Amino acid sequence: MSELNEIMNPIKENICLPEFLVYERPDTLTEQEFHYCPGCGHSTVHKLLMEVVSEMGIVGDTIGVAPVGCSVFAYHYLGVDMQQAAHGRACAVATGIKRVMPEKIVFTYQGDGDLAAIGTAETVHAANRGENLLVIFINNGIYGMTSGQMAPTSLEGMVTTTSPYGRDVLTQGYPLKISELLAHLPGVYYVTRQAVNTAGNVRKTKKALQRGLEYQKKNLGFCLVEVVSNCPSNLKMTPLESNEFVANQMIPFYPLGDIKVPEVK
Amino acid sequence: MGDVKFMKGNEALSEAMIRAGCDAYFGYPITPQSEVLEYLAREATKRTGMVVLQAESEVSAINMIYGAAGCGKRVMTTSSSPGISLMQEGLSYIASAELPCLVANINRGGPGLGTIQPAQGDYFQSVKGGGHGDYHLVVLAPCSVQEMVDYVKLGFELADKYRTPVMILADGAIGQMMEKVELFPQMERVVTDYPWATTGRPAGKDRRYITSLHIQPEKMEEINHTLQAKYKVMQETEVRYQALHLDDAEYLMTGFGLAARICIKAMELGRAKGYKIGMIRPQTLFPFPTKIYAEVAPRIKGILDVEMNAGQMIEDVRLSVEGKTRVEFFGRMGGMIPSPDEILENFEKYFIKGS
Amino acid sequence: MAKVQGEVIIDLEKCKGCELCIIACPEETLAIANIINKKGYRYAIKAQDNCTGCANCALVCPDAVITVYRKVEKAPKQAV
Amino acid sequence: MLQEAIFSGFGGQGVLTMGMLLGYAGVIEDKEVTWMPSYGPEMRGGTANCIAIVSDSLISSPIISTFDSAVTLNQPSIEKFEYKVKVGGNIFYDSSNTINPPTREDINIYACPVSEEAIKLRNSKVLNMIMLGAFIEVTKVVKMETLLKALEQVLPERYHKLIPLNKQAIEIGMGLVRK
Repeated sequence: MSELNEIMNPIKENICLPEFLVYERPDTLTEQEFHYCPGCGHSTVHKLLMEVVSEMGIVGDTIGVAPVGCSVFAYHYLGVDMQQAAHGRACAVATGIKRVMPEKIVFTYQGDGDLAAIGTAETVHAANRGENLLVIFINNGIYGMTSGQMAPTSLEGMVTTTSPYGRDVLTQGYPLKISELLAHLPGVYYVTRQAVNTAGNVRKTKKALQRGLEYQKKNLGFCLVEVVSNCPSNLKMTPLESNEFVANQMIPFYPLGDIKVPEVK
Repeated sequence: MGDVKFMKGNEALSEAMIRAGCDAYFGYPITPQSEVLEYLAREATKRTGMVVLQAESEVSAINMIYGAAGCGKRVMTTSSSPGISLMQEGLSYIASAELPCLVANINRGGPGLGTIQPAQGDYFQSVKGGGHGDYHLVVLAPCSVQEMVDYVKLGFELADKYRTPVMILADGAIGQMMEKVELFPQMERVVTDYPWATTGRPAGKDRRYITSLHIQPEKMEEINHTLQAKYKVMQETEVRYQALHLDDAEYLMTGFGLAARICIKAMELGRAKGYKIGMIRPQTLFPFPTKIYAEVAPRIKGILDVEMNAGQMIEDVRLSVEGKTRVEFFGRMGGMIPSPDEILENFEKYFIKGS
Repeated sequence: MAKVQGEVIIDLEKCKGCELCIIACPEETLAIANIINKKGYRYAIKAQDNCTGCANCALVCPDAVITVYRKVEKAPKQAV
Repeated sequence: MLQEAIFSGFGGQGVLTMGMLLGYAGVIEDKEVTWMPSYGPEMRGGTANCIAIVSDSLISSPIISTFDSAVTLNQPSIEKFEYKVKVGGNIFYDSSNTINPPTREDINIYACPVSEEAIKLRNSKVLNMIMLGAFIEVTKVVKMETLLKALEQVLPERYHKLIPLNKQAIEIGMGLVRK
């Protein structure tokens, strides 16, 4: 505990007892502090994923694949065995892992550039082969790592550094709904779109991640959890404003909820 | 003694892969090496339980290799020139992350889509790195179907020993031709518990990760030093070559793979005419057998380098001899194969008639 | 009625002051500090002692710096 | 013993198979063998050819410019390879449908009416086996029995009933050049 923490956090000894603990940082996250900008949804999803892995007791059975993009360093934070993949190739790398270690739980963690632009082929084909993977897709509609260029998922009219007059769909194409696209494939078992802009949505996202991993445990096929997220720095907004952007602009175009749900038997 | 069979180069390579206890193959069909995936699809899984998967592209295949190699498995892919070009990104990552794997390039004529006929135009992209950054692959150059088999075993051994990608650089002719071949017996598929492999975080220990990203330049330089040190050891200990008639040679012919075998015939024809020709055939193109060329150079009148390209290995030959002897070139390109007669004619043109 | 007492502990040195927790808190327990931590962020602090331990703040906290406790005491039965 | 041969003809005449069978037989007799097809677009229509080398010692180049023997099953093949036969070497051609037969005087020319003989056997597909019979009778590269063993190896079980026919074809071929 640092000095600041000691001074500012007087601990109520009658409440702060292990039996009354309702939330703490999951031990599956490493000690490393997130490099993400304040308010970034990436870290929220990292945290949720590690909560689920911890709760399911699969830390030793899980292998993750980090993408290229803002979350390239995911392996510094997620306390499971990880591989860092070339840009867009996470689903291929994950296929390689899963095929030789089918008993393990394998996930990829990818942004919209990695998954829906440069890695579209890898994503579509892994999905179509019905690879038993959980693909976590963070859609914030913009390129974060390279600072604010247009993503395939950027909204129509959205101003980015490479669409300075707003995305013109006639020349720059339409925002890509990758989840809907993949949901059509027979190898795909579960597709859902969630968000992390409110506490309620965070809860639902966690549940979705849990479902994805549980389906994988049963080898039911390809699972995709899309998380509509924010990018305060590149949207040039405060974190709160960026979450409002998510609620008012992103979610209307990328509606939340399950897109492909397994039939209940 | 193992089984003796009459086999196609590509099939022998595939059979060797199965017998070497390979855990997984990921690949994409391309002429002239499509038999590999076909053979494995037919034989491998049912015999050893090996994973065989047809990827959607070479880009994907090499990244599947990355993933599986990262789990400490014995893995291999094959392709031909345009496909190998697509794999260069992945190979750079694999070299940097220090993962062991084996890649075979059944070289065809290029550039571009080129032809489906045999060529050796991928020497540069094989031995000089190929992808981005400072790295090398160990490059083995078979000249016969037998060596296609032998180098699969050797390739896996070197890959494991140095945690490095190894490439078998053959060509369409070696892939397609049939020869007598002795196969080594089936090896066990071994599960090796590498401390670096991502197989699920061991209880009570820290998680492992495989990456080629080191954002601190100091750290990245350190990684580079590690790689370079490894390459230096290879240059000292892993050089392999075949030499013929070096004792009385006044001239040398040199080449690798199929071109070298044709040279041997040309050398025989030349010796029958009284020319004292010797021969050096590098079996490892990286590490390159620099020393033997340097040793022979001062006492010979010239070297004819023969390749099925515009002259690529010749650069390494010239660097090796350091100007101490003449090095001339004869090559055919784009899928054309030089004949022994042509080679001898060129030898005579440079060293007999012209001298 | 049961008495609910909550408590949040924020790792102030790791807080990036994104304020998501402040908005997420239904009780308006949290506020942003006027001073900065070592990272240079104005961090979130507890401004009121009315936390119920609902953990919304911790759920939305991207940096996982909030720990939450919740103590539920059954109120002793009182004579009517 | 070293026999460097080229087998050439139209695609579909089974010229690649002739060389390949020779290779299998060579291995059975513990000889060194190499078989190199000319593949690719050439395989479709036009001429197809393959080089087969059988030797008692290690074979250097699988690619050669001149041959001990050329087996030519069509006119273009004769034109292409007659002058690549070494002095004293052999050329075999299908005399049933050749307009311009080989003319060199420094090589042995074997005119074999293999198409006619195949028709007599009511199976045009065995034309190559007849020619192969002629080839081994002259060159003595492998024994006929070995060739039949090779056939057994190569042919899937369900085609083994065709082996007697092939044997007959080989014998006819041998007879053609014995006369």
